[in-house]
This record gives sequence, structure tokens and C-alpha cells, in this order.
Amino acid sequence: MSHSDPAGERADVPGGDPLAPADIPDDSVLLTARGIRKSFGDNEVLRSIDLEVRRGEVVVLIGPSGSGKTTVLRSLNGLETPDAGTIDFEGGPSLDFAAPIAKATRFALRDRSAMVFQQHNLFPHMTVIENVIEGRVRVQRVPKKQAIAEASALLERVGLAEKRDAYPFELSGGQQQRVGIVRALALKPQLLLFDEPTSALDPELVGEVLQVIKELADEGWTMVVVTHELSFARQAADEVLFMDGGVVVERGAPAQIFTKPAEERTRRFLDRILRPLD
Amino acid sequence: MSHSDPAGERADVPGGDPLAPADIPDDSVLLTARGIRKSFGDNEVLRSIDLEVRRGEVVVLIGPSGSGKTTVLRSLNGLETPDAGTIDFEGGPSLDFAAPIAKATRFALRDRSAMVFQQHNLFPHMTVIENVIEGRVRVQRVPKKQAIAEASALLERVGLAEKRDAYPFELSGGQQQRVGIVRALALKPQLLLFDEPTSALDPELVGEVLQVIKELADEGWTMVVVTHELSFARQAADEVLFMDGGVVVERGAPAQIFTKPAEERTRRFLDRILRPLD
Amino acid sequence: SSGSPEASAGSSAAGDDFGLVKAGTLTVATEGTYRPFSFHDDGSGDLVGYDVEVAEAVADKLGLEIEFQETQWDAIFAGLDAGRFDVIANQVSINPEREEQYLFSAPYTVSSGVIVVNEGDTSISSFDDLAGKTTAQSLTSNWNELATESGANVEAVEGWAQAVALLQQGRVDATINDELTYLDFVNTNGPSGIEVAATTSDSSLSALAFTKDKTDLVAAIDTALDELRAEGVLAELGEKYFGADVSE
Amino acid sequence: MAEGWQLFLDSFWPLVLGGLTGTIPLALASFAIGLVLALGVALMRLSKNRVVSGIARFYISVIRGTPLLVQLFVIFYGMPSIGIVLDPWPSAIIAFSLNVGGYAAEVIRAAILSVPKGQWEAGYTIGMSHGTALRRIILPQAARVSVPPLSNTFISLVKDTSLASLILVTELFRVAEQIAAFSGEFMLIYLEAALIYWLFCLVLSAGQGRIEQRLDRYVAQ
Amino acid sequence: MAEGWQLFLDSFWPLVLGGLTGTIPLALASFAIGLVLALGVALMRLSKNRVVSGIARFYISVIRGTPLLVQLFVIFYGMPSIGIVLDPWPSAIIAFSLNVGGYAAEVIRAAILSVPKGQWEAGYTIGMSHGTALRRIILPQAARVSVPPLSNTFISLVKDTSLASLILVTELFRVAEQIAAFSGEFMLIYLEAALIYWLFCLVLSAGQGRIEQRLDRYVAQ
Ligand SMILES: Nc1ncnc2c1ncn2[C@@H]1O[C@H](COP(=O)(O)OP(=O)(O)OP(=O)(O)O)[C@@H](O)[C@H]1O
Ligand SMILES: Nc1ncnc2c1ncn2[C@@H]1O[C@H](COP(=O)(O)OP(=O)(O)OP(=O)(O)O)[C@@H](O)[C@H]1O
Ligand SMILES: [Mg+2]
Ligand SMILES: [Mg+2]
Repeated sequence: MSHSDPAGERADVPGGDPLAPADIPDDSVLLTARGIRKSFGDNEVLRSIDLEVRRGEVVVLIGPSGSGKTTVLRSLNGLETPDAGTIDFEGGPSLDFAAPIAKATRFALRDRSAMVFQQHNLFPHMTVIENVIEGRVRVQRVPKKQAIAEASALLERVGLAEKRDAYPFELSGGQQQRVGIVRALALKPQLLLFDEPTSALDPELVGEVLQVIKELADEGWTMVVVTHELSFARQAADEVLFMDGGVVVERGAPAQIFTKPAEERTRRFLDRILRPLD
Repeated sequence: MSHSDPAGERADVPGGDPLAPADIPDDSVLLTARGIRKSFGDNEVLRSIDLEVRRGEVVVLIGPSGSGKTTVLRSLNGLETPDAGTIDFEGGPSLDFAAPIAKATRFALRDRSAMVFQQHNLFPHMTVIENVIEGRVRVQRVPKKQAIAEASALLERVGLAEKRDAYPFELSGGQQQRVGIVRALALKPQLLLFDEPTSALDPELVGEVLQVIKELADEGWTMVVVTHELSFARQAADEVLFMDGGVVVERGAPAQIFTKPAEERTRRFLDRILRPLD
Repeated sequence: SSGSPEASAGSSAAGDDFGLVKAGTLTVATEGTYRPFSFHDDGSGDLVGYDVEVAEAVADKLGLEIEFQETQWDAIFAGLDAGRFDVIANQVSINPEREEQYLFSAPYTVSSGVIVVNEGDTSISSFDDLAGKTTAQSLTSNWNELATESGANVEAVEGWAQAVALLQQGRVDATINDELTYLDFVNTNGPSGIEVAATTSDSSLSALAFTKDKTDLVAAIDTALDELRAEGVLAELGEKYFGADVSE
Repeated sequence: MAEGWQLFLDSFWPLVLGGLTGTIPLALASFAIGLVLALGVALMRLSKNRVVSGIARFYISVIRGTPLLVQLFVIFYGMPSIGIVLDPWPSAIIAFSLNVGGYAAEVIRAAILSVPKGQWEAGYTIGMSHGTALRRIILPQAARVSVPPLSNTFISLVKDTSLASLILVTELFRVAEQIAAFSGEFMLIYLEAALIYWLFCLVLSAGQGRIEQRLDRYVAQ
Repeated sequence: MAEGWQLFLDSFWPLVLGGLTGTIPLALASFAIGLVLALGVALMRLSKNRVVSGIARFYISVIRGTPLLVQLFVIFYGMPSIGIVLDPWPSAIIAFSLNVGGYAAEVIRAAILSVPKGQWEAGYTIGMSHGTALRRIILPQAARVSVPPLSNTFISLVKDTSLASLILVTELFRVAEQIAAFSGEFMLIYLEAALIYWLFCLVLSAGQGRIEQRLDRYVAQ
């Protein structure tokens, strides 16, 4: 019975902050990806990517367009199937893409993480609350009453309580994106994946969304974030990876990457973004 | 005969820089707009906007989404018809929107300026060169040979010579936007209007476009630019206008606006953009 | 509605013997749009007409219920082949080609074809005059062949009504059809500016049509027809619809 | 002219009745069944399995490539030769359903493809299976897109049902033929029939408007 | 069966010939004229002038709301009563053109609306008039969008031309009727006719593919 869903239980601790992660941020390794390769036709998009994410850690991916950032996230979320490499979640599942992946395994992978897209991708035919509880009720089979209670708490927390019955088109870009984040949180995943969550927003709306993501980071959520908002990376990231041409060119603490990047390519990229006019 | 088209002649001065404006930047007033009002339904979008642009001047419009920036540009370009107010170009036309505007007058207005859109809006079914000469040949009736010569020079100058026969979908976002600019230049307008020319671009492509616009500014083009790239405004603008809720809240030199804005609203807006996370 | 005892006795036998589509019922195919042989009273009323009533009389004789299926001529023979009807009652005239494929009862209509032209058109006074002329015929009627044999080029139309329309609009020179059809038309529509230019020498015979395997049924129906003729029923029906006995 | 007018009046009700008892029920039943069929065919057509999509492709091509008249004939007059004898109404409903199935399948397929890929992925990322995402996320949005083209299919169907008279179904047009044959005034009667078809279509279009409004509640006006 | 097969063979060429001399030319001519008409109607329908768009609306509604058969009859049998007597072919071409004009108008209208508003404005901002922008910028892009739906219209038209047999035009279906009436083998002949219609449609669809390719040169594959 769905009541015995552990994630469900944990979040029901009375008085618990709804934004708090289901997963305890204890610094143990949550995810290990090794030698991830992916080609589309003869376009080799990922050439052996290695990635390790610890519980409670915030990893930021930066890099030029086409470097493979989105493809990495999609691979971790099981939306894309790499040609080679392994992805291991502590506590399972553990996938080796040398062999074809069983359907059940892919679903298991998907359940571990939840993705927030650049274009929010809210369901236009559902109200805000319906968007948020959909996965919880239809997939995780949590009783609707409970799902609504949880969802309301989350919306409350990101300041969208009064929008619960609005349709997506009635929201501003920033509000839509925040609902997108809540929809991901509602599933109580162990890992949050953000793909340029603010790059489709009007500049003055970027702040409200980054704020929420930063709070989640502070609450101890484990997340991988693709973003061009270097100020965010500087403040929130534990580790920054710079990707180019399908490889991780450089990785390290934000302070190091942004102040004295080891690689020329990294420097040039940062310059283009920070000082576009010279 | 179209050979006697003065603009056409001037640009044919051998050795003349193709990027140079047809209009001589002599600091005299080119455009005066007074009391521009516009409502859509009962949504009053512009509430009496005043604007003066001198030859060779770069005016930058900033402001939150929905504040009316685009509507101002569209009014200047005759894409939108204000409900009230006047627009006077030195040397004509001169429009008073109290009365209905004659078709000829609107076309005259359009001929004075050319617009560069946020979404480049290139014609997908025409090659780069065809896009650039279309207006010159079909509207200004310049001989095709001459139009192609001019267009090639311009493309050369923005580093797109070898793309002249490519279709828009074959170009990167930055290249598309640069073609959009060249298409506007080709018409040899007196005034260039830019509506967030870089906000649809990947961040590392923003630079190449801003560079071109800055060069045009340096060459002495008269332009009104809507942008959120404050670094550009700082370096290139002669005057910055901050709009909110359909009125110009504050105007002044970039140094003044960005360092010590007089208005609280201006300060809050700049903060949201410059320091989204605190 | 079979009254006489021997009839009803016959019916019980009939049900199984004739291999009817529906035991105890004679399923009859007819156009329902071919006045005055098979049509609807005032357009949307009951199905009536000479052929219809003849079929009813026959069924009555055999002590069978009767059920009419209305369909276009195009589909009528297809339906018969497909075993959807027992018999066609729609002025099917007997000709060699059809006799190869189907069985025919004794004829119950004897009539002649007429060439109908616009009043005062003297250019046509015999079938030979049709050579090179244009006539409007419904493809499926046997008059079509007659027109072709006479050397006319045939414009195919849906039916009599369209043929007359074309004739009156001067788009064709003539149309050949059953004398009875023409008379009925003139009787109901009054003077319509058309007249008979010529009449066939040899008259055509119309009969009920069956598939080859229905020999028993045909035999039984022929007896019934003879009885009806003897009892003067056919004559009555002729009088009713044409003001004359057309059954021989 | 006077008796022409009289005829017009006398025929009006019988014709409308023919429409209400023949045309409309036939069209509604066939459309309902046809839509279910079409959804299946559309999904087959979208399948990655070459054979499956090939079958759908062939079915659609035959249905759309051959005259409806012949499809009716085959089912009513042809199938008995392989031992299947159906009554007029079932035959007509089957034939028209198959026909709708072919045409509507393409509409539905296009509608499904018109839903942004991101909607599928949003469904997947909250753990949905392909089937659930289709049912809960894609189809509701595709429905909105397909209403206008589907209502065209339906309106064509309403008129096509006139062919059912060929296989012994009595509907509006059949009644018109009967009256025309009796009176000889086929021009007048056919025009009257056309008028009534047109009235039916106007009503149906109004219905379409209502449906679109209901589905439009979640899109910006 | 043997002679059935013989009949099939004997009929094949006459039927194809009926298609090539009747069906195809009739369809092509009507489609060409109909498209021009449709473009005009579509533009009227899009006009801001209530009256103009109202007229277009009414025309479309009548064409789509009434059976094609009746439209044919009105033009061929009805117009003489107002003194206009046309031969079968002209009548047929007029009727089918008007019909295409009604259906294709909606397709073209939708295609024009599907071109992003920004394309109009890009045209205006380089100084184009509404007309020039329409001709040079919008229609070329709308053309691409409307090829698939228009080719459906055309395929329907090819089959609908069978109705022309009712107004004395000899085409594929009329030939089939003649052979069938003579031989009595309706089933076989109609099936054969269907087969030939289908073959024609396959060829036409292939043509559609070619056109789409040509128009696709400027969109990402
Ligand atoms: N479904 C696909 N089919 C073919 N090529 C693809 C597909 N998805 C991505 N690619 C290609 O893979 C490369 C990497 O794409 P990806 O979206 O991962 O880059 P990115 O770093 O996310 O770029 P951006 O910053 O623009 O999002 C690109 O060249 C892209 O064209
Ligand atoms: N065609 C239109 N019809 C109705 N409302 C419109 C139209 N165009 C603009 N508006 C409204 O006018 C207001 C101002 O729009 P405008 O695009 O000028 O703002 P903006 O400053 O350019 O915003 P952004 O930075 O998002 O481009 C907005 O509220 C918008 O909804
Ligand atoms: Mg990406
Ligand atoms: Mg704007």
C-alpha cells in the first residue's frame, strides 16, 4: 500500500520544513558516473564523462552551447541512453550501458532524480496543484489527499500558495519556473537536475528563481545544475565542471575555476561571458 | 531612376567604410517624440512618453518586462500606431496621432528607421544575401547588382562573407542576429532600432553581436537600443532611459543612472539584475 | 395477409423448399424510384406501383409474407447475386445476355418503347432517324441498348426525370423509354412540350428475375402469375396504373 | 411555382425526418467507432516497429485511395461471397467507421506530433511510462488541436452517408430521391435536401465551437 | 472465375483510359482553378472588413455544408432555368473548382496564420506594403505548410470526380458503370476501378513527396 512509501513517510514528520530533502546530506557518495559516451549519428557528443556527486553537494556544469551539458543531465535522468559507461546510485540502481538496459532499471534510475527544464514544460492543461501532484498520485500512487497536502506546503514555501488553482499560462515566467521546481521536489527524489533553469527568463525574474534553488542547496539537497549564472555558481556550488566538445576540460572549486582557471579554453569562455565587450 | 537615390550614391563612395552611416552624425536633433500614448484594450501601455534623439546619439532603454520598451520602438518604426502624441523626424515626416495617419506618411516614417528584433526574424526561405538585398531591391528599387555589391561589403565587414549563400537555419544564433543587423543597415536608414538584440542568444554568443552594435555606435550611427546588457549601456550609451509602467521614470547619462540613480524604482530594478542573489 | 387455406398450406411447404433469403418471406428488390412501376405514394408515402403490387399479389398467392428492399439499379443485380433478395421486381426486361445469368418468370408487362422528342421536332420520325442523334438514357435500362443499336450516341443519365430535363433544355434530341413511363408522365405533369415520335415494332417483355438456382420458386411463381392473370388481377392492376391491361 | 412551393413544404418534414432517423444516427455511430479505430491506427503509424507502422500506412492509403462507394459495395455485396452477410445498417456503420478510421488517423497522428517533445520528457521525468504520458499528458493536449480538422471529417461524413442509400439504408438523400422520382422535380428536391444538409452542418459547427471553448480554458485567449 | 479474370483484363485498359482522359484532366483543371479561387477566398476571410470576410465565410460554409452532387446538379441542370446552358465539361470544372475553392480556402488561411507574426513585421520594417510582404514573405512560407493538407484535398477531388458521371462526363467511374451494366459484374468491376483509383493516388502521393522535398531545402532536416 502506498502509505508504506518510505519517502512519503519521512516527509510527513509534523513541522518538518517541506523544502527539506528526503535524503540525509551526509557527504557520502550518492552517484558515480564513469566513462559516459554518447553519439548522435557520427556526432560524438559525450566522450567519456566521469562524474561523482556526494549527498548534499551542489555540482555546477558550465560550458559553451553544444558542449554536451544537457546530454549529461539527460543521461543521469534516463532520458538519454549513453552508448557506453556506467551510472551507479548508492543503494541502486547500477547501470552498465555496454549491455542494453532493462525497462525496470531505467525507471529505477528515473525515480532517483527529477529534472527541471530550461522551458519549464509545465502541463498546460493542468492547474498548478494538478501539475505538482500528478507524478506523486499517478506514478508513486500516494493518496490524493496526502499529495495535495504536501504540494500545498511546498507551494506555500515558494510563495505560490494563492496560485494553486491557476493554469500555467496565467503565471509569469518566474512563477512558472518555480512551479516546475516544486513539481520536481514533490517527487522527493534523491537528486535534483537543473538545465539552465533561468536562461529563458526576463533578467529581472532570474533572481526569484535562483533564490529558490539556492535555498534548496542550503537545505542540503543534492543537485547538478547547468547554468550560465556565474554569480550563482560562485555562491552555491561545491564543485564546478567546465565542459567543452563533450569532455570535462576542467573541474574544481568555484573560487579556483573563476579566479585562476588552469585551462586556456576555460579562461576564454569565462571572458566571453563576463566581459563580452572587450 | 533608382541610381539617383542619394543614400545609394553616398554609400558608393569608393573605399568608404560600408559600416559608416548614410546620415552625417552632426549632433543636430534627428527625432522628437512627444506625449506618446498607447493602450491595448484598457491596458494603458504607454502614458505620455517624450523622447529626443540627436544625430549620432545612442539612446538605451531599460526597464522591467511589460514596461513598454518594445511598444516605444514599434511606435517609432510605425509598426504600432499610438493613440496620441507626435513624432517628428527632422526633414520629415511629422506625425500627429490625434488625427488618423495617411498610409504614405506611415511608409515615410518606416523608411527613416530600421528595426532589429529580439528573434532575428530572418526570412527562412531566403539565403543570407537574399535576406539582405530584399528591401533594397523590392522596396527601394535599387538595381540588384548594386544591392548585392553593397550587401557583400556589409557581410564582409561583420565577418559573414562566406555565409552569403547559406540559409538562416544553417547559422548560429549569433550569426543570424548579425545578419539581422546587416539587413537593417542595408536600407541605409537614419535611425537604427534594436529590441533586445542579444537576449535570445547563448551567453557566449552575446559578445560577437554587442561588438558589432558597439562598432556601429562608434561609426556614428544614430540608434535606440532596448537591452538588459548593462555593460553595453555603460560603454556605448549617450543617454539611458529607465521605463516602468509605461512612463520614463528616470533618464540621464549611464554613469549617473548606474551609480547613483535618483529613483528608488530604478535602484531596485538595477539591483535585481546586477545582484540577483541578494 | 394470405387468406385462403390452401395458400397458407402452401406457405408452410414454401418456407423450406424455395431456399428463400428469409423463410416464409419473399424478399423483393425494387428501385422505389421508378414511377409508375415502383415508387413512393406522394413521394414519401408507402411503396406502391404496378410491379410492387404484382409482387404482393404473387406473394399472397404463395402464402408468403413479402418484404421489399429498395436500392439503386446499379446495386440490384449485385444484391441478387449476393443472395440478399429472392427476386427483382423492377421492370427487368428479358434479353439474351440476362437470360444467360438469370432466370425469368413469365412476363407480366408487355409494352413497347417510344422515342420521345420535343414537340414539333420533325427530324425524328423513326428509329432509323436516331442515327447520329443524341439521346439521354439511363445506362442500366434496356432502352440504352436499343438507342445504341439505332446508331444514336447515348448520354447516360440517372433516370427518366433527368432525361426529360435534358430534352426540354434542348441538350439532347430524344430519349427512348417505356411507353408506360411516358404516358404516366404526361398524365401527371400535363402538357410538357414533349411528344412521341415513334414506337417500337416489337414490344419488350418485363418479368421477375431470379438467380439460376431458384427453379422451384420460379415454377411456383409462374403458376401464381397464371392464376392472377386468369383471375384478372393483373388486368385490374394495369387499369389502376395505366388505364389498360399491360400484362399481355 | 405555387405547387412547387407546396411540394417544397410537403417534402420538408419527410426529408428532415430522413436526416434525423438515418443520416445523423448513422454519422454519429460511425464517427464514434471510427475515432477509436483512428486512435489505434494513429498510434500504430507512430510506432517505431516498421511492420506495425507499415500496416497502418497501408490501411490508411487504401481507405483514402479508394472511393467510399466501392468500400460500401465490398462490405455489403462482396462479403457475402465469403460467407459474411450483414444487414444494411451494420454494413453501413462498419464501412463508414473504417473510412473515418483512415482519415481521422492522420489527423490524430498530426495532433500528437504537434505536442512539444518537452511534454513527453516532463512526463518521463516524473516517472511516467510511455503509455501514461500519452494518456495523461499528450492526448489531452492533442485533443484540442484535432477538434477543427476532426469536425471537418465529421461534416464530410454527414454528407457521405448519402451513399448508404446504395446499400438499402434510408436516409435524407434516399428520401430526396424517392420524392424526386415521384414528382419529377428533382432539381427542387435536391436543392431542398442541400438546404437541410447545410442546416445540419451549421448546427454541428456550432457544436464544434462549444467544444473548442471548453478545451480552450487552459490557453491564453 | 476464368472469364471473370478475362473480364478484369479486358476492362483494365478502358478503365485506365477513362482515368487518363476523364478523371485526371478534370481533377487537374479544377484543382488549378480552385486554388486560385481559394487563395482569394482565404484572403477575403482574413480581411478585417466584416462584410468581405462574411461573404467568404458564407461561401465556405455553403460549399462545405452541401453535397457536391447537388452542387453539380445545380450548375448543370439548374442554371439552364436562368438561361445559362453549359456543356458537361465546363459545368463539371466550374462545380469542382468552386468546391475546391471552399475547402482549400480554409487550408490556405490556416497556413497563412501559421507563419509567425514576426515575419510580417520584418517585412514591414524593411518598408514592404502589406501586399508585398504577403507575396514575398508570407505565401512562400505558407506554401510549405499547406502542401500536405492540399494534397489530401486533391486526392479527395480525384475520387469525387466520379460524380461527374452524373452530368454526362465520361471518366473512370462512368466507364466502370458502363462495363458493369453490360456485364452485370458490378463487384468485380468496381473493385477494379477502386484498384485503379488507388494506383492514381499512390502516384499523386509520390508527387507530393517530391514537392515537399523541394520546399524543404530551407528548413533544418
Ligand atoms: N536528439 C538529438 N539528436 C541529434 N543531435 C543532438 C540531439 N540532442 C543533442 N544533440 C547534439 O549534441 C550536442 C550537445 O547537445 P547539448 O544540448 O547536450 O549541448 P548543451 O551543452 O546543452 O548546449 P546548450 O548550452 O545550447 O544547451 C549538440 O551538438 C547538439 O546538436
Ligand atoms: N499587441 C498587443 N496586444 C495586447 N497587449 C499588448 C500587445 N503588445 C504589447 N502588449 C502589452 O503591452 C505591455 C508592454 O509590452 P512591451 O512588449 O512594450 O513591454 P516590454 O517592455 O517590451 O517588455 P519585454 O521586456 O518583456 O519585451 C505588456 O503588458 C504587453 O502585455
Ligand atoms: Mg542544454
Ligand atoms: Mg520587449
